[in-house]
Amino acid sequence: MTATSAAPATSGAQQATSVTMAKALNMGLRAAMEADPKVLVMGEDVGKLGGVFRITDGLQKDFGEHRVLDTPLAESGIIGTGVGLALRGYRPVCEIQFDGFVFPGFDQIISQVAKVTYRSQGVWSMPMVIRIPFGGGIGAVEHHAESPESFFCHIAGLRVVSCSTAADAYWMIQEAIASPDPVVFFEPKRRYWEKGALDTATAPQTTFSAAVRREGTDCTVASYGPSMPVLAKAADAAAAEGRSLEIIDLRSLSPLDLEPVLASVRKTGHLVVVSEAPRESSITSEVAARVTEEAFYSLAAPVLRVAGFDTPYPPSRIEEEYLPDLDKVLDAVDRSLAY
Amino acid sequence: MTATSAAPATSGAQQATSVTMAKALNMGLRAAMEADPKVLVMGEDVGKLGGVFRITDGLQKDFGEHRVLDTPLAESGIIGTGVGLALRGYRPVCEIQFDGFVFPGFDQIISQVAKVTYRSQGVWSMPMVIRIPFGGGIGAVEHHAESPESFFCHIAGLRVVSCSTAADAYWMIQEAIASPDPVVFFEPKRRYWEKGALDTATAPQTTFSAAVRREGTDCTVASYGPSMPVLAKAADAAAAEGRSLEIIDLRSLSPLDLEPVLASVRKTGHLVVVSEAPRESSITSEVAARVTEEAFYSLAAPVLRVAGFDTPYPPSRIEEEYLPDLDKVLDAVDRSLAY
Amino acid sequence: MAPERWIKSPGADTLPDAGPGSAAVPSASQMVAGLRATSQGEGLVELLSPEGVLTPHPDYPLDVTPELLRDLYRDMVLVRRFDREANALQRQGQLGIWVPLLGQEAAQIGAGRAMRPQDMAFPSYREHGIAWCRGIDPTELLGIFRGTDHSGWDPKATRFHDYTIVIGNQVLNATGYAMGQRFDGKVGSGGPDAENTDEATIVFFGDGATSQGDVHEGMVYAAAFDAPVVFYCQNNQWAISEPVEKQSRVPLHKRALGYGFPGIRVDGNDVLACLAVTRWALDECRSGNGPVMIEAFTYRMDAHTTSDDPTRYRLADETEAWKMFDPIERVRVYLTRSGGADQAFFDGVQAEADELAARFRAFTVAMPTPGPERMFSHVYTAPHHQLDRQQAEYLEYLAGFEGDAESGAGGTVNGHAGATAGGAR
Amino acid sequence: MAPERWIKSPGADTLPDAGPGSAAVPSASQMVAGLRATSQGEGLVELLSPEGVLTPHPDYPLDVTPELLRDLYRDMVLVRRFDREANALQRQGQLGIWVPLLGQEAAQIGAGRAMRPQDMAFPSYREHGIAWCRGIDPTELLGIFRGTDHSGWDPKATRFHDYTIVIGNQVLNATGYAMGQRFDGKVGSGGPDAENTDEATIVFFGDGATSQGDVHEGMVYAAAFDAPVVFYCQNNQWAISEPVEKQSRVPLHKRALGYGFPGIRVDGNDVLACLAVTRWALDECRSGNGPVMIEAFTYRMDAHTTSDDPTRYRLADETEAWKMFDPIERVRVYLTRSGGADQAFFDGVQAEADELAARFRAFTVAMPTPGPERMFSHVYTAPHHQLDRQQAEYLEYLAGFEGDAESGAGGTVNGHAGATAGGAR
Ligand SMILES: Cc1ncc(C[n+]2csc(CCOP(=O)(O)OP(=O)(O)O)c2C)c(N)n1
Ligand SMILES: Cc1ncc(C[n+]2csc(CCOP(=O)(O)OP(=O)(O)O)c2C)c(N)n1
Ligand SMILES: [Mg+2]
Ligand SMILES: [Mg+2]
Repeated sequence: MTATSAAPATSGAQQATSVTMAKALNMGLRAAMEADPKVLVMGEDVGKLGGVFRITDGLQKDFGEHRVLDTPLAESGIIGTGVGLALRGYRPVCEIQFDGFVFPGFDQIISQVAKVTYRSQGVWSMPMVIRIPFGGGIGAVEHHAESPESFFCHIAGLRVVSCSTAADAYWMIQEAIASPDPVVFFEPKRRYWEKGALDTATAPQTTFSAAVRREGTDCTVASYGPSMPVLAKAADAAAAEGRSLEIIDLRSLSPLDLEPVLASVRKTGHLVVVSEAPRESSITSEVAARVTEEAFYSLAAPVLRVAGFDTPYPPSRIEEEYLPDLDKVLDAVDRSLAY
Repeated sequence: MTATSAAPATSGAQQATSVTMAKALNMGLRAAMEADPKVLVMGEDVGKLGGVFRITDGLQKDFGEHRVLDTPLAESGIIGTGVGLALRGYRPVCEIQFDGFVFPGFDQIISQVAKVTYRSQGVWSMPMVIRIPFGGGIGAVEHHAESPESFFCHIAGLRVVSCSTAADAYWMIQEAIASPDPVVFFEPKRRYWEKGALDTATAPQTTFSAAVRREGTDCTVASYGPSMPVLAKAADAAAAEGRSLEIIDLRSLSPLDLEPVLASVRKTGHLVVVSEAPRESSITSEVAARVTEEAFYSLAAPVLRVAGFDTPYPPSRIEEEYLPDLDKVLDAVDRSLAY
Repeated sequence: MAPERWIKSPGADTLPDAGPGSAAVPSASQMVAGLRATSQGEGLVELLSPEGVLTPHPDYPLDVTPELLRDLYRDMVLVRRFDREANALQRQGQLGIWVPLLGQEAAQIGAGRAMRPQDMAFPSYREHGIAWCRGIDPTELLGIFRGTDHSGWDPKATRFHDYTIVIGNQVLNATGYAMGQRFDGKVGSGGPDAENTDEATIVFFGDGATSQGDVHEGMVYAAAFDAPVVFYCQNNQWAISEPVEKQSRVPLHKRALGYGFPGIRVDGNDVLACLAVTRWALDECRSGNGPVMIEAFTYRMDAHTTSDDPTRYRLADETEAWKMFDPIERVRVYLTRSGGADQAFFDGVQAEADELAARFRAFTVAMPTPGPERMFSHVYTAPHHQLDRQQAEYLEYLAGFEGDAESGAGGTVNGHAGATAGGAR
Repeated sequence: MAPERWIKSPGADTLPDAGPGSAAVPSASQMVAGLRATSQGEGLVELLSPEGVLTPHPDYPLDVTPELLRDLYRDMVLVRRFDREANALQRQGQLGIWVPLLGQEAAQIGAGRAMRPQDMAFPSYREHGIAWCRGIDPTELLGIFRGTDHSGWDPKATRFHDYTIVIGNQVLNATGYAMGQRFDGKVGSGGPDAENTDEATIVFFGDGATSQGDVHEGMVYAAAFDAPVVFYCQNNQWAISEPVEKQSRVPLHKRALGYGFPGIRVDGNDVLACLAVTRWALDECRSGNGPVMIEAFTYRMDAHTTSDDPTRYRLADETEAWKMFDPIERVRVYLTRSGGADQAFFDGVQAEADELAARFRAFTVAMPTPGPERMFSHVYTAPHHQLDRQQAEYLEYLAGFEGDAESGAGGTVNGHAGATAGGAR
């Protein structure tokens, strides 16, 4: 279940051969559509516009209007008709335009997408992907900067993943589309335009697993998606101060791939979990609880969390106050090591 | 924030003066409607039928059709029009017929109910109560036995509570209705017909706080709602084996009232958290994470969880397998004490 | 042109005048509100009147043979028989709950028999008659109601989807499936054997369901994508305790006008009309002119479910009135009058019904309870390490009880697991 | 009677034939799909033609005085002026985003001026013209778009609710508010001064929004509870990149037929028609005959927002064509021809517009950024111990930075908090 990826979160940003995460997702979708004629892309404005983030740019032009569907403006409709298309043998890739707009489709996700297979005792599989650009830091208005991943981690029947590099974006979206189970795919919109190295030749065995991004000995710091570059910076800053951080990209939020985290904690004795999501009853709560259950005697300090506050997402002019940043991560590391 | 209630979860079940939780809720609603003409009850079948559980029995007859509204069959409509009624100065008490049917209203809850006050910088308050009969153990079909409380604990702007006794039901529903903030009120449907002592004369200071139901010294066991009677039985069984359990009813799930739990853990060094909700990214994850953060050195063992499995709610013939029960709780206590 | 106006009949308004007590004793007029609100409005399609008079319909031709009538009669009698048996079984504690179709036999058999083998159906939770027409044995319905599982037939092979309990969900799922039929080139193909190869979908929902956002979105998507789907609304006048007028001011089939596709109201207690209209609608969809909405105007003769108590919200008068429109009786009368069937036939169907009921009952009481592993199976199609581990740990935990006399798997026994420290004791 | 059928014009179907490349070069016909799909259909209500010809309407009487025309003209010019200024400010990095109303001035000023002081409005996010009519200073709109807050005016005092971004949500909220107006006895009271005391609600949404379940449920609830709410749909032909035909086969106002209340299509670029029809609709609601739906047929002349690039999905031809229907120009022409205004008036309005723009700009650049405590304020109305603690801990953490030269509150600086063990360094 474990893959150790050499690719650091932001390396290759200056390489000529590198691509943006947005481009990598577009390439991954294209590859999946070429490989399987049953793969459909559907959502609001995914056609001529190519989506508001251009992730589906050019796909309707090349695959036609019956494989890239501009849907009416209704998210329950996107998910609910996607369920029917999946029952018919298609592999719908549903785009939710922004994190805050998945909720009209929440009922179909929890009542049908997640339960159809269980209800039918396996007669139906549900090969659907729900793509959600998520997280803050883009100076947007309300409902455009949320981190709803914890809701989906609490829903049995779904798989939840998030990519943090261009290479992962390319491979993970393809692995998600190939999955016979529904996958909620969280894309860190703030990182869409950051570049990373991409080698399309050699496919990794799996990308739905935690990846150790940097080895270290003093404290383990784990996160996913938009915060990974923050962790990379923190590791550099800490190194400058003579502290060695082990950086882990969870990638699979549900199910959690905890082995690499546990192995790391047995080594460092300290764990800080980072996420933009509000703290209460969240993915960070789960990581803290599980790691404590399974590595109790290894922990020299409680698992500390750097997370969003338990408030609605604030106005964008003060969103930096809300978001995990270098200082907050280093402060948490300090507090952990001070135990 | 702390109240120590003498009322044990199931005592008084044989008393003549006792009432069922269903009756206590009905009495509490009636008292609130008599006290404030702005209090409305709305939902599916809450009128002549009195709700499928008869919690609103007789209210339409006595308060009229414009205070007890049979709504069209649409939950987003129940919540969304409830928001508008609250803006107009009413205090809507919205009934969701069963736990599994709150999700069509999820978007209105997260996007409007929870955010209207923040968005308007306090111009609007949102005095809405959303009543949800929840939990399993009643031999029902799919979608009628779920425990969705963790979703709501993750939503900033909401308060989440659950009652476990007739007395609490009576007082908590009134405290919820009096709250200027939205309250999601979880009613353990399996316990509706269990009786408990009710003294309507003396109002407690607050019921939105954790209550120590039984003092003990060896291990703390915390839960809420439907599992409280299980904890009471466990404490008896443990006592027979010479083990002293401290039983805590969380009552307020968001915000958590942790002081009584922390005080207890400092005494016992052991904590088991019990809930029917699936385990992943849940209320039990949060309790485990928070208690470990705040009482790390007091814990002789990791916080252990007895929770629902990470599956959809199973067919009712095997729901006993799924539900926390006496054995599972005692087993967790054993495992904790064996650390 | 002047806008159509909506002016409330004076006095009809109970608000805000309605004070305490207004809802004390439901009046008959309140109680038959459901009928009042919808029995107005022109153009109810009917072929066989309650009195058993057959009148062909110009728009919905149907070749009414004695064989056809006998088959439909038999279907309705058998379906009603096992429905009543299930109700009885629930009363005797053999089922956790039952959802009766009593009164809706014609609405369901007519629609079910209009389907072609290649068509797909998405039911709600009351469509036992449609299940019957799709070749599902009635005993396969029992798992849901006895609580041994969440479904019980092969929805793919039978082209009859699992029951959907969350009101309205299936309407969007059906629309998506129908979109897929179209994308597959199975609609309006103009192929040689099109009527046997081209496909359509039909989705079933109730009068109350029409208020749900999902039903609206299903109609929006179906119109936008020209999906070959028939929206079949069984207006049985009640959504548990709420009469249909709580959901709509106007007949429900008029909703279709707002989306730009046909909406037809059919006498839901007339099996011939339901058959003819549904066949027409499915063929419209099949040939590319979908979607179509049908409102089958019928009545829920029994309680909402065995858990419900209709005496709290509707008058016996109302139910009595509807008995005169019984869907089976009018066919029996016509068959007798027209000589389409003799007493031997009716006796034969009765005997067959009794056999079915006996087999149904015997099956029910013998149904096995699944083991704990069912809880973990089919949550995912691919392996899932976290769930596999939860299952392994739980089975190991259960194993700790073995040999413990008092205990059984998952029972709430007092002696507990020996698989742990507790085992020392 | 024979059912209305929906038969696709042959060849219109691009599916499933549409293969790769089919969507390569959008044809003009594809591009004006939105117009095509909706400009058909009879009964567009118009009082002042694009050419500036005034024709009274029998059903929607309006006393058209020079004063009225001058006021409406002024409103539209001023609103357009600050809308353009906001667009420019965004381009210059002073606003994070702007949502232009260009082209919809008449639809909004007409509706806004039809409202009485006691009426309540629920906007979407583009209703700057309605805000203007409710007496909200344009600068109060800026907080949302500069990102200093999520709203900026007093929604209770102005009876203009906060902007709602989640498409469709506000339609249900407005319906609930209108139900409350009725429960309060403020509808059809028959009181002496009813037109000044009885109330109505108006809710604004777009053509795309009509597909959302919430909009449907709002109409269902409004009909069921006779709520005094006007559903005002600004059909500006586009939902970002999707033409209205992706949402509906038929004109949107026809949706009202399915619910049993009036649906009216008005020329949304004719401020007089919008005023007359909206006033009629609000009064219908006020007097107890609500709800009413209005489709204002207009056009989004600019991008969806400043983040959007319309050249990717619609042709300049289309926008050019609509310039001939400009809502302001026709009023100017009529005022000039009819002698209702002289050059001095027009110059005066222009000068006033420039002043407003200057004040608007000056205000924008001077807007303060809130402190970190805003993040925690007003999440709840009552005290909340958990949040109070999070705020206290965070402010203490920030205090740890004080005196740290490089740092600022919450900045991503390299030196970090001294409030903790880290402070040792
Ligand atoms: C979303 C949702 N809300 C509430 C319920 C509870 N419920 C079950 S059946 C029913 C009434 C349905 O009425 P109708 O649509 O007319 O169908 P009928 O039962 O009459 O066939 C309700 C409210 C549900 N199953 N799903
Ligand atoms: C529930 C939801 N889904 C998606 C969006 C993203 N979005 C913002 S505006 C818009 C198009 C709205 O079109 P329309 O209703 O016609 O209003 P207009 O913008 O044209 O005024 C979309 C899809 C949203 N805000 N809310
Ligand atoms: Mg019904
Ligand atoms: Mg629009």
